[in-house]
Amino acid sequence: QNNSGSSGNTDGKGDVTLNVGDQKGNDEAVLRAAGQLKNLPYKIKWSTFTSGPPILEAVSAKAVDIGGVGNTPPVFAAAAKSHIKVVAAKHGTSDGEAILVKKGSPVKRTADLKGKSVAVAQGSSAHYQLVASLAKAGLSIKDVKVSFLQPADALAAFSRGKVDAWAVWDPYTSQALRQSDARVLTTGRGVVNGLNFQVANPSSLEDEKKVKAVKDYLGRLRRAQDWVYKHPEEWAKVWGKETGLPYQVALDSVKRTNGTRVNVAVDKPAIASEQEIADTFAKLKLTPRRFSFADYVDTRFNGGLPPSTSAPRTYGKGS
Amino acid sequence: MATELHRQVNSPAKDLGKGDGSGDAAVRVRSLTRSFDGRAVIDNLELDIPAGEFVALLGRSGCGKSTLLRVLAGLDREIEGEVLVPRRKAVAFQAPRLMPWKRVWRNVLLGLDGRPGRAVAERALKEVGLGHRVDAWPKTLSGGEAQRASLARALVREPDLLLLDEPFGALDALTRITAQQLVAELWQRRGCAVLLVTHDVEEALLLADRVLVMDGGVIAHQIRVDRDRPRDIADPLLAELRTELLDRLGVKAPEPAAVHKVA
Amino acid sequence: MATELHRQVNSPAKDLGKGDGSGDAAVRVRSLTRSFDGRAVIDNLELDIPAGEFVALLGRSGCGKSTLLRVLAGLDREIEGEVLVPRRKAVAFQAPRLMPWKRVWRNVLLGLDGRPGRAVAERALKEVGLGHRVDAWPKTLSGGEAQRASLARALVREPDLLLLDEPFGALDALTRITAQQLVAELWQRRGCAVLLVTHDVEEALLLADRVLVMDGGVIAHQIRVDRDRPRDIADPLLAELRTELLDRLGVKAPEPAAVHKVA
Amino acid sequence: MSPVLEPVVPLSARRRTVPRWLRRTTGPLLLLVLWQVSSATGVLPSDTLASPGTIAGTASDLLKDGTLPHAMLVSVQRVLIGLVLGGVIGISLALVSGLSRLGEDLVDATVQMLRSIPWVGMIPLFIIWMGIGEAPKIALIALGVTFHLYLNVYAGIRGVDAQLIEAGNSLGLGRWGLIRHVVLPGALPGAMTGLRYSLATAWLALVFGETINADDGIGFLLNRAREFFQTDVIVVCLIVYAALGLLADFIVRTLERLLLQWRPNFTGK
Amino acid sequence: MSPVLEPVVPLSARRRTVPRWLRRTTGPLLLLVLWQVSSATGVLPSDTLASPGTIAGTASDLLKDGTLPHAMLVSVQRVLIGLVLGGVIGISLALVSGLSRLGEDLVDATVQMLRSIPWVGMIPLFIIWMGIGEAPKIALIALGVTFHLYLNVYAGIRGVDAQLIEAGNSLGLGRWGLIRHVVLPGALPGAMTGLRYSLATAWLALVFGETINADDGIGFLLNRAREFFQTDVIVVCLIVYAALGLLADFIVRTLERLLLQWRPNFTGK
Ligand SMILES: Nc1ncnc2c1ncn2[C@@H]1O[C@H](COP(=O)(O)OP(=O)(O)OP(=O)(O)O)[C@@H](O)[C@H]1O
Ligand SMILES: Nc1ncnc2c1ncn2[C@@H]1O[C@H](COP(=O)(O)OP(=O)(O)OP(=O)(O)O)[C@@H](O)[C@H]1O
Ligand SMILES: [Mg+2]
Ligand SMILES: [Mg+2]
Repeated sequence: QNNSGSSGNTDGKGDVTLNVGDQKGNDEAVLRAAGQLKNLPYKIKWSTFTSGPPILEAVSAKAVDIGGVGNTPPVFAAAAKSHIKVVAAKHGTSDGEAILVKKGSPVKRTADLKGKSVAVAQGSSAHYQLVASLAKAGLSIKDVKVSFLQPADALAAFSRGKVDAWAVWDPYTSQALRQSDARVLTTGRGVVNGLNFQVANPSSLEDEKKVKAVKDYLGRLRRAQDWVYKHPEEWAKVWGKETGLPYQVALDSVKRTNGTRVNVAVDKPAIASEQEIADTFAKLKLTPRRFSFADYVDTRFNGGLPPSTSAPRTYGKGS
Repeated sequence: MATELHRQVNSPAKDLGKGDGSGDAAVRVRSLTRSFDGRAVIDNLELDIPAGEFVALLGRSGCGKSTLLRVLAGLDREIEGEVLVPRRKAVAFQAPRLMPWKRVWRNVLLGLDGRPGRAVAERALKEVGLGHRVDAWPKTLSGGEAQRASLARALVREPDLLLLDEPFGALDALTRITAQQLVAELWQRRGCAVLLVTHDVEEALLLADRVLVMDGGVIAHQIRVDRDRPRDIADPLLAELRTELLDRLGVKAPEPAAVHKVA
Repeated sequence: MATELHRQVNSPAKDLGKGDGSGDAAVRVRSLTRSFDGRAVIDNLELDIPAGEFVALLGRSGCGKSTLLRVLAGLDREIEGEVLVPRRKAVAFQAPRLMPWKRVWRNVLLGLDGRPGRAVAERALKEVGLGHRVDAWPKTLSGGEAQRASLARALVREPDLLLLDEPFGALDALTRITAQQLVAELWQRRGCAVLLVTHDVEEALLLADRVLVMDGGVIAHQIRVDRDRPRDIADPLLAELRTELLDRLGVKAPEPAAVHKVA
Repeated sequence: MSPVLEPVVPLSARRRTVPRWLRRTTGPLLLLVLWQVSSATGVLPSDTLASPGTIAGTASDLLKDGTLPHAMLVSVQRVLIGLVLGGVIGISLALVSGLSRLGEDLVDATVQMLRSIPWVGMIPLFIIWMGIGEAPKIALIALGVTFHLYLNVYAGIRGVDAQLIEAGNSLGLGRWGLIRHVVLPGALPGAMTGLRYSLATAWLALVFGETINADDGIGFLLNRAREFFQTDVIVVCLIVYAALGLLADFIVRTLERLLLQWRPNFTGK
Repeated sequence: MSPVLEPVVPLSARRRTVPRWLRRTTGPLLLLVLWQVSSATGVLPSDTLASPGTIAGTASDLLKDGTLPHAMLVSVQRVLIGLVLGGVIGISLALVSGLSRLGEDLVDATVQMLRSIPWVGMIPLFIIWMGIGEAPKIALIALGVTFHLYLNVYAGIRGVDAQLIEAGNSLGLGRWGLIRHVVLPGALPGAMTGLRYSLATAWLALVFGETINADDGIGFLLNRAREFFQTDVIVVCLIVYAALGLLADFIVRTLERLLLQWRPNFTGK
């Protein structure tokens, strides 16, 4: 595979090179801010993508060795028999995964969504959350008018009242709440699993030197996550600069979701909750086949991490 | 090529060549100048053509004849000076300029008022000997055929001023005589003014009331041909005029030319 | 337009018109047929031109002269029959066909072997009286100027067969004489075969060794002009031939034509 | 002295007998064969690009369950409407700026500027202005078509031989007559090229148009397949696009044969 | 009987004095004024489209911190490489299929088919084939450019007057001479139109190309701004695109003036 000439940076030195797929303001930024890129005994070559699915495309094509994504893209990638292995997980609050309505909207409960139009990005974690939340309220996805819109388009439609509700995730949630007269109708708490994953290419995991690098890399990510929890303002500043998010929005998002994440093991409960997502989408005929999510997991990096059900951190009431 | 016209052709404008710019003028040009890239091709030219006069224009290649015609046709307006022409004009250009995307008969009718039928075009084309090419695409015409189609297109109009730029140049002897007759007939019937650019001195003398020689950007010389029609090129007056004109054009021609008749 | 050539021009091919397709033929055509849409414009035509012969081709407009020329130039191959021509040919088309995107002098040099310099083009253009338009774009040339540029382009080549399609049609009397002289000179110097399409019977008689009349898709008539050069159109033989040719072309011409000399 | 003669070889002696359409399918067929062969021999691993056989299977599934035909129907409708709309606007603008200096000064620079703006960036604005119904989808298509036709028709108009315009003028054609009988036919070859590309652009615009609140159409299928990593569906969609492209090309060629028969141009040899 | 005479009005009598470039900026300027006015009067709410003033502020920020100049530099480099690559391929293909019947039969149908495939749909395939470096980005640009140039150059070649080809032949030009002296210059007006659109397509392709592993370039800026709803940055990017479009148009116009000066065509009135 030819992935030379990438526009990304390279860190560290050594014979081994770890190709990492990243999104702007994610892993690279946090590692750098937390000072975790010092004394790297191997090289990291960063590649930046716009969202999770293309990172998994690249992982599957072995254009990168490893990359971080949310809880839904691995399900679709696995359904499409991509070459991926989930190697690490983080657990955070699901408060950022919200269904938003306008402040003056007559919709007060999830059940009121019946017959209303809801914007959602197809195949996103919010898509699953919408299905699950509706089910909890005794509705099916057929009871609402679903408008498939990418976040940017959805914001335009939502702020103009072209749709009644919007199912979305952080930092879009924080941004909409600050900027677009939005109100949270319901969050993903108790509905979605709040997991985030590091996903690697299986053949990279056959290379002993790479495995060593991956192990070290995951360790650094864990330490960086701990740093984020302790330095929300500092991180919000860096993150806002990287992504162009206003500082306030970034800080909201850090306190609501980003900073609450704890490093957990990729264990049975995690696999089961992912399997539930997979089955739900299969029932909706969004994926072509049923499959076992466990086949796409590599548990050897779990180390001594707590179970995936461990509670996320919080910043207390003030957030 | 010398010719004697079959039918009697009378000049409808007996008060030939008053040239004073009076009410019945068809063309009035005062101090016309047209320059290309600073070179004045037409340089302070003066010209009057009374209504109904048949004028032939001779001149060296590149002396500005076509340029003058384009100005008179109202197509070239990057000029200085005063030019007055009738509204109804018809032009046959030096190159045929048929619209390649219209069949010959549609080319003939193009721009005519009152939606004339195909029959009109067919008649006009038959007159120039193109009855069999009515439906052809212009690009399949031979050189002479295209020229005749272009002539037919000019003649079906009923102009007050007919501007013809070497309309018979690519025609053989017989076809040329027929075409000359057609122009003479239209002129006689309609009484329009005609300005005919030609390189054939005998043609000019047989057809025109007045022959102009253009040189140095102006009308350098003109002669009146005061002879009733049909004319005979062996006529001593015409022979003399012919010598005079050829002389003006830089060619010596001591003996009178022969006359030939249509077979 | 009748003319007497200034300089002595001798036919280099004394064994004129053997026409037996022997070794020194320049053109050999056997039962050539060319049809457009089922209409045979050339219909079983036979033609031989010995090397070094000057042949003039007359015929009614649309009778197929240009078509024959295009076949001889090797440009039209949708034919039946056998056609043999030399490799080195030069053509001056009926329309000038200058490349509009090349200045005149570059047009003249186009396709010449051995990267000749601008001077070559300038000399050729000066000869046809276009010394002042060497740098012009083709679309700014007058009709006659374009025709002369096209002629110059054909003449700078050193062909074994020179095909000229009405090359003097748009020229005034004096310019025409100069151009005719140029062709005659090249022919004499190079000894090439020439096929000249023209509508001017006198021109044909003054220049050619043999005059062909095309009609009905074949060479319907041919005459040999057995007269040394320079010729005089008042010469009784030529006058007689002229009458004969005009007759063939459908025009009666009882009296001999006048002769005129270059001033 | 005497020149060596060469024969002028009659064309009829070596006329081809293979019919045109058959010869034109050679290229695409070769491509297909190449694909199958490299799939079969493993030169093209199946996770790089599925083999034609696999693709055919997926395609027949999509056909049988009605997904593909329905999607095509919906998309073709959208394309047609957008095409007509964009065609009218594009040609009108081209006429305005092609025919008058003033029009050119006002319209041309503006269009040249606007056409460089990537219309995908405009999607949020379109949603704000036109909602999330059919309007923004069709607007996107119309936009792409407009610019293509504009550019080619404008160039076509400016390429019309000035001598013919003069001739038309001298024949007494009015402004409208000149447009109808001289300028438009003269610009037709350019317009045809524009039409050809417009069709392709229309389909491309559909891919973006159908990210906006669509649950139907080829573009939607393609986008969903991308989202869900269904490479085989992606390839089926791309093939549908290619087939529609060939169809459009066929239509334009037929139009050209009808409308440009007066043009005896260079046709290669 | 005697006709009514009309004057032929000399053009010099009513020659315009406003210089060309000034007249050409009228349209864009009018657009700008319209925008400012509707922003100021509230017809265009600021959350729909920020006012020119706001945009200018954002633009100057982006300029000052070096983001915009750097992004432009990177993008321009990519575009140039893609342009050259696509240009060479597109023109070569057009020559092959424009100049020979056989080439046409093999190439043209294939290209017509491929060009209908929306290249955005190809991104996953490109990543599989070319990885995530510069290659797929440039390939996307080259692809867009290739098809545009192909189509217009091909049409241009086919539009060359057969009479001139004949003349070239009769002048003893060989195949290459014919291409160089007759076919290519004759196809140049078409190529210019193709070039014009290629430039725009190149920029557009960049928007997609720079979704693949980019952290730089105008397309990346635009995509990131879209992702995070930075309407003002989006508009700045669109304006940069528009400006680059105008620049490209200016370059092509200059080229046209130089290369097509032989063409005395209709220029409107
Ligand atoms: N491509 C074509 N398709 C159909 N008919 C054609 C085509 N080219 C020429 N013709 C016809 O063939 C005949 C002969 O044409 P050609 O050009 O050879 O005439 P010509 O003798 O040169 O006439 P002229 O003296 O007018 O130039 C004409 O009737 C013409 O209309
Ligand atoms: N657009 C132009 N730009 C520059 N020069 C031009 C242009 N048009 C014509 N000329 C020049 O003006 C002069 C006169 O041209 P015009 O066509 O009027 O000649 P003409 O008398 O008709 O000649 P001919 O008998 O050869 O047709 C010529 O020298 C020509 O080259
Ligand atoms: Mg002229
Ligand atoms: Mg001819």
